[in-house]
Amino acid sequence: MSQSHSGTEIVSRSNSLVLPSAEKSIEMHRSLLRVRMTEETLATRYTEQEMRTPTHFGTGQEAVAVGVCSALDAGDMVYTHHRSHNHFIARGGSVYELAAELYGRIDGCSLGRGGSVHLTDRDKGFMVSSAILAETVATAVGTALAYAMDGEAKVAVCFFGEGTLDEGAFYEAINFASIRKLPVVFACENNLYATESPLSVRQAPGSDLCDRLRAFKVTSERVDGNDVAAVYDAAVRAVQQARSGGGPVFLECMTYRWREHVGPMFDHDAKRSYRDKAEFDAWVARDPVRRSATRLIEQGVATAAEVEVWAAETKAEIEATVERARQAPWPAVDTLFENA
Amino acid sequence: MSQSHSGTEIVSRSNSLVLPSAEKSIEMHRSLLRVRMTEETLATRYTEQEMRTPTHFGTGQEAVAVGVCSALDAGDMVYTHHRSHNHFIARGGSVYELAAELYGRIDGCSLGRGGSVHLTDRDKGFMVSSAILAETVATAVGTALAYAMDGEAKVAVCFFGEGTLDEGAFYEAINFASIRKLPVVFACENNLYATESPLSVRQAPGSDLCDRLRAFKVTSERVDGNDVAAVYDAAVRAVQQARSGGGPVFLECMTYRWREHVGPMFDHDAKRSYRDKAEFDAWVARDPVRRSATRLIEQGVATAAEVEVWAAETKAEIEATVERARQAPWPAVDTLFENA
Amino acid sequence: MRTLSYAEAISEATVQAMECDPSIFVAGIAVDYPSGIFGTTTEAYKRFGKARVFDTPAMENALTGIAIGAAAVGKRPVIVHPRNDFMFLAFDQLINLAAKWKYMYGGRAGTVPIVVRAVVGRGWGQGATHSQSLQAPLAHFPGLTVLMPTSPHDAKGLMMAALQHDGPVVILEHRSLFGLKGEVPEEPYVVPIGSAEVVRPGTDLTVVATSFMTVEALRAADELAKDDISLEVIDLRSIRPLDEETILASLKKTGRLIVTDTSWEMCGVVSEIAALAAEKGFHDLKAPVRRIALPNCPAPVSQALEDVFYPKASTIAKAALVMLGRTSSSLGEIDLVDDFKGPY
Amino acid sequence: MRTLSYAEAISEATVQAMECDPSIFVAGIAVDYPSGIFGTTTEAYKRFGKARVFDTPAMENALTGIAIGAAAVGKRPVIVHPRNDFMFLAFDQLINLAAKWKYMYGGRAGTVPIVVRAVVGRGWGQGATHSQSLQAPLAHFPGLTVLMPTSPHDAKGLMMAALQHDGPVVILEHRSLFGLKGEVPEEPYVVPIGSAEVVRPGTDLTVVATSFMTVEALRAADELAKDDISLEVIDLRSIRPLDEETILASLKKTGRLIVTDTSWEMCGVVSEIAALAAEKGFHDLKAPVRRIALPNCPAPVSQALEDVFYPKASTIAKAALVMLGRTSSSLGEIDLVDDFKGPY
Ligand SMILES: Cc1ncc(C[n+]2csc(CCOP(=O)(O)OP(=O)(O)O)c2C)c(N)n1
Ligand SMILES: Cc1ncc(C[n+]2csc(CCOP(=O)(O)OP(=O)(O)O)c2C)c(N)n1
Ligand SMILES: [Mg+2]
Ligand SMILES: [Mg+2]
Repeated sequence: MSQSHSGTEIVSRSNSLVLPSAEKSIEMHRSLLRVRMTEETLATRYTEQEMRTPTHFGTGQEAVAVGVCSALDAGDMVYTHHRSHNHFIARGGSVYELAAELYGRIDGCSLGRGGSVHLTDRDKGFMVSSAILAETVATAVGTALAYAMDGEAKVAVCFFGEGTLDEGAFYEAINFASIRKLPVVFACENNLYATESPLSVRQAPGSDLCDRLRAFKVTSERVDGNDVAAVYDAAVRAVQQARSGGGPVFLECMTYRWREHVGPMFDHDAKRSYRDKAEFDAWVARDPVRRSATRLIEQGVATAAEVEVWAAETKAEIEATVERARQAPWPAVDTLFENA
Repeated sequence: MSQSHSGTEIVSRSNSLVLPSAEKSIEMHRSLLRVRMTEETLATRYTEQEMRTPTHFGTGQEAVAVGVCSALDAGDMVYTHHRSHNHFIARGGSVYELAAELYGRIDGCSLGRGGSVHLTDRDKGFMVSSAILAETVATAVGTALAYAMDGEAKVAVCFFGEGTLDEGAFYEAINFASIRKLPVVFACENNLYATESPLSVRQAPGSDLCDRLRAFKVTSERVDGNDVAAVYDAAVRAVQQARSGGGPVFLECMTYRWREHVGPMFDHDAKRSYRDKAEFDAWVARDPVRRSATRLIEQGVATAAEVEVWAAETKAEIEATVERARQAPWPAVDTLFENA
Repeated sequence: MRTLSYAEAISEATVQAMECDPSIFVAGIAVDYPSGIFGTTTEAYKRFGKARVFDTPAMENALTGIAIGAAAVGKRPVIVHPRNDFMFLAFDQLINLAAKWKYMYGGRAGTVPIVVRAVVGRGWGQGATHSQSLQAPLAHFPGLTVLMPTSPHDAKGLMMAALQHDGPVVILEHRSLFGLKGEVPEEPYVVPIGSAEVVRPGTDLTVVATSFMTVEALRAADELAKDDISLEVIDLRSIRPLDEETILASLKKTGRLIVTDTSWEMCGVVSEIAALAAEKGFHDLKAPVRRIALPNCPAPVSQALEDVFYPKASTIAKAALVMLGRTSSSLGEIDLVDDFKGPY
Repeated sequence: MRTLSYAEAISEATVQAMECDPSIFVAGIAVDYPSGIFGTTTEAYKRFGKARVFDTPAMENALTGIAIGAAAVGKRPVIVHPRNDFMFLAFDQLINLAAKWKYMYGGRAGTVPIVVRAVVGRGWGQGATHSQSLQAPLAHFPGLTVLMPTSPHDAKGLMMAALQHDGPVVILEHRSLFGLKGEVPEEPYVVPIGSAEVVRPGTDLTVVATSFMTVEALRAADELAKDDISLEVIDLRSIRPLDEETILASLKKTGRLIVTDTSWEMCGVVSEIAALAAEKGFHDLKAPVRRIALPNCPAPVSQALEDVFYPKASTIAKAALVMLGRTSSSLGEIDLVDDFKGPY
């Protein structure tokens, strides 16, 4: 592959990183656990064929969602794309409502109408996810425009994959945000693939996505997307710039998806050959959850035992929650036209 | 205006320019005259209300069309946008067929079906113009793809205004051309306005369109679009790179439209206030046709008298041609469904 | 009552609504130009300035998404396409997102009350890509309200209604109507969405028409009245939702139906109304329904071809005569003369 | 005769056409994956390699323009949208350029023979933006040929026809059909564009169906046959051009018409056929036409709602019984069980 950022060599400020406070670090780690365990539980249950909705799991990419969401205020608004669970949970969305949505139950966050790719939790500051590439970039810009018009110190955030930069609609939206210096943060999760297409199919050799944004006069930064502290650090600065009228910021968070593009399996199990095992292993070795745990322990912020208890607690709670969602009632058929 | 390239200060290689041969210079000048006189004649007759088709005149921008088309081979293929007459004529399209098209006559290049914004002359290597911004950028890339697949040493060219860079579709097309190193030249006529909107509405302060293209790994160059020799020089290099497999090239030709956006009038006569007279005058002082004439004379390639004779001859011939087109027959009404 | 042009009526509705509702803003190419979309946005720009009426880059897709995102947090954006043909570029945002927003998020993400104004062209060599009329595809998908006001009165009343509606609304404004004058009340008022209007009562035959074709239909009705033929003309006004009742009631009375629209026939509005008649008005129908729409080719530019391309009053009148088995003495001089002066 | 699946039939048509015609290439997201769009492009990729079967970035708009530009100089591009819902992003190139190319350049710019394949979804919680069916808007505008093959036989024959056609063709392939088996001749052949097929002759009532709804209609016909009710089922196959003759001939025979389609009703294919009946088949109609299409809301995800959202064999059968004033003993157990196993 001729891309500049193939494997794991990432331009990152990790070395010079000012680490978050102990409290924040713990909070973020517990959020990482919640995101990871939710996704793992859902992936496991997904194979039971009871969640009937195409689902894009985010395992391996948790640090982006958690790092960025941890830098937001309650009044800010998050948009995202098809691979949306991480952002939903990191933003405080309910595991129960997410699971119920996947099961198609009335308790789903979208009342069973939306499925995995159409989540919402406005009250938590998570507007929507959507299944069409690049669609929510413009909507996030529109929300930021509204904030700017009203002089509100709020920020809109849009998460998306690097595949969104293949779509023209993206450039229209970021150009307008840049012209108007809108309070919006573009959080790109560059996981090197769009479905099974590597960067080399979609970008000229030597491409640098940050350069594209800079050409539109958008502040841009590449970050180690598997280091929650690094993402948080960059996000705090980005949100601060956006909120204070400094204009939009693009964060290119380098990360990797562990599972297949859509569905709960691992490539190897699904006999998919577009990524090689060595690449996969290198990225799993950079597991954002484990890295966060290791750092907590190394820094003396938490003990190994504590970290394990949190993980076990989270897992148990989520498994119970998902099971409860599975038992939630179906939408009544006579509500088919509700909200039509 | 906060743009980097407002008025007439243009990054150009004019100083170090290697001038074309005497023969080429004369050929280009005569082409400039043909383009200019055609447009002037059409604009004058347009007010008679017999050409019933919305028309975007290209007066003032002739050097881009002539400079680029002069660098092409017969087998190359040109596409363009709504402001298309210059390119049609510079590419060797028939004045008679153009005028007949505007008059809605059967002898029109598109049989009176297309109007000013839908011209064609395939045999001359002018595929089509189209009225929707950015539409023909992708088609030019598609033609270049076909050439590349067949190993043909042909080049596709697309002319468009800087407004096309406001549309997302543009970035999809240039990205693909770049990935595949396709033989296509993107000839942007940056005339500082889209309809009546200045660059400041459409680009962040300090924007540089060449930078955008470079971020997609497309070779880019800004040229003095009112200097036919400078455009020709850049176009020769661009076409050479594209033809030899070096990938696409973007030429940003800085120029200015003299008349209103659509229609034959001058802003002042039409009581339009979006551009000021001083800006207009400064650009008219850089008249590409006069500059070409002056250079021919200064270099001793032609005498002032010769240049005047060419102009008079061209004018007379074109006026007669346009009048002949006016007298051409209408399409028969029973051919309404032809080519449907 | 006071008379306004269609353009002035839209302008007045916009200004009055913006006065009451600070969440409304207007965005799109050229909305803050002195020419202000046929003068429809000029006054709003004068009153509210660039903060609420602003020009944008040509970015049909993003503009629509931006409107949706602003609407999602409480704004009421009005976006304008100087040609509705450009709106194809925004179909993803319009149909995949705006139209489905309320439903597919279970109502939990609220609604996105955007108003999309878009201009329909006709004639003067505007050609194949500047003269289409997109109501049919827009109305096909549940979730969008699609309006086509014909009179200045309805232009104001439906614009006001759109600006109070809780979901996305597309208003298609026919370019040939902007100069049309008519009585328009000064105070703010609403024409209910989803209501057609019998603009001319009659007994022999029902003509259901949209937008500029209503003008043509009325002209046909005037003409045929001279021969004691009585056409009932219904101005559809709202394509989606459709006012089935008004159409079916008229059919019950006349038993004969001509449908005419500014777009093509196949999967078009004319077919929708004809299908309604075949399904729910069947027992009232005395004769086959007749659809009058654009011929099956793109719009040509040449005036010679435009003349035969566009259906007009005489087309409707002749069809009515055939359907009624009647003849007329005077027919043939009733068509509108296009006196538009270029340049565009 | 030999049996192939719908997916295999498309694959075979592609390979055979590519063998004869070196100008054909296939481009789009995932066409060169091992999974190759339900296996329809896998074999072509194996045979012809990346030079003629290649993956592209997600760029629906440009991809279409690129296909047009390649076609303009002699190529026959096949582009593929894994979901037809993504095609909204390409509507400008498809409708404003490809559809009008031949006409608006007076035939002097030649034709642009592109083939656009796009997949229609249904069920399994694919939801509002991955289960639409865009035939109606595409067919509304003159210039596009719109095909919806139902059987493996027609999938091959119409693909071959599309690859010889001189203008742009959109083929909508229903995801639920890819596994359907049927007899498919080995040698290359063409199913004529613009021809519907009577897939089951009958005398009591005509069902005109598209795509997967033909499968449902046939199932309904099987069931009603047990009660000696004879449905004639017409598989439309070609939406534009429309085979009016076959429909009107059937109507003449049965006098009763149900129309069913994979999309919505308003300005949809069901309305087009109903309008045809009201205009040209009126004197043969013995009863009101009945349209069976999607209910007026976006597609929900929950299985409980999907069950009532999608019209099916029983919906058609029940409508037929009502229209004929008949009852049936066995109805209710005839609907297809969706046995698809995730993940998607
Ligand atoms: C407009 C559009 N085109 C194509 C698709 C199909 N599609 C779904 S996900 C995907 C890849 C997205 O890749 P990326 O944006 O990098 O996100 P990732 O899946 O890697 O997280 C594609 C092409 C789509 N959803 N929308
Ligand atoms: C998709 C689309 N949006 C809007 C328009 C309306 N429009 C026609 S020309 C024009 C401005 C074009 O400016 P530019 O590309 O700079 O070319 P110029 O007219 O300056 O030569 C616009 C916005 C259009 N034709 N197509
Ligand atoms: Mg990706
Ligand atoms: Mg310009």
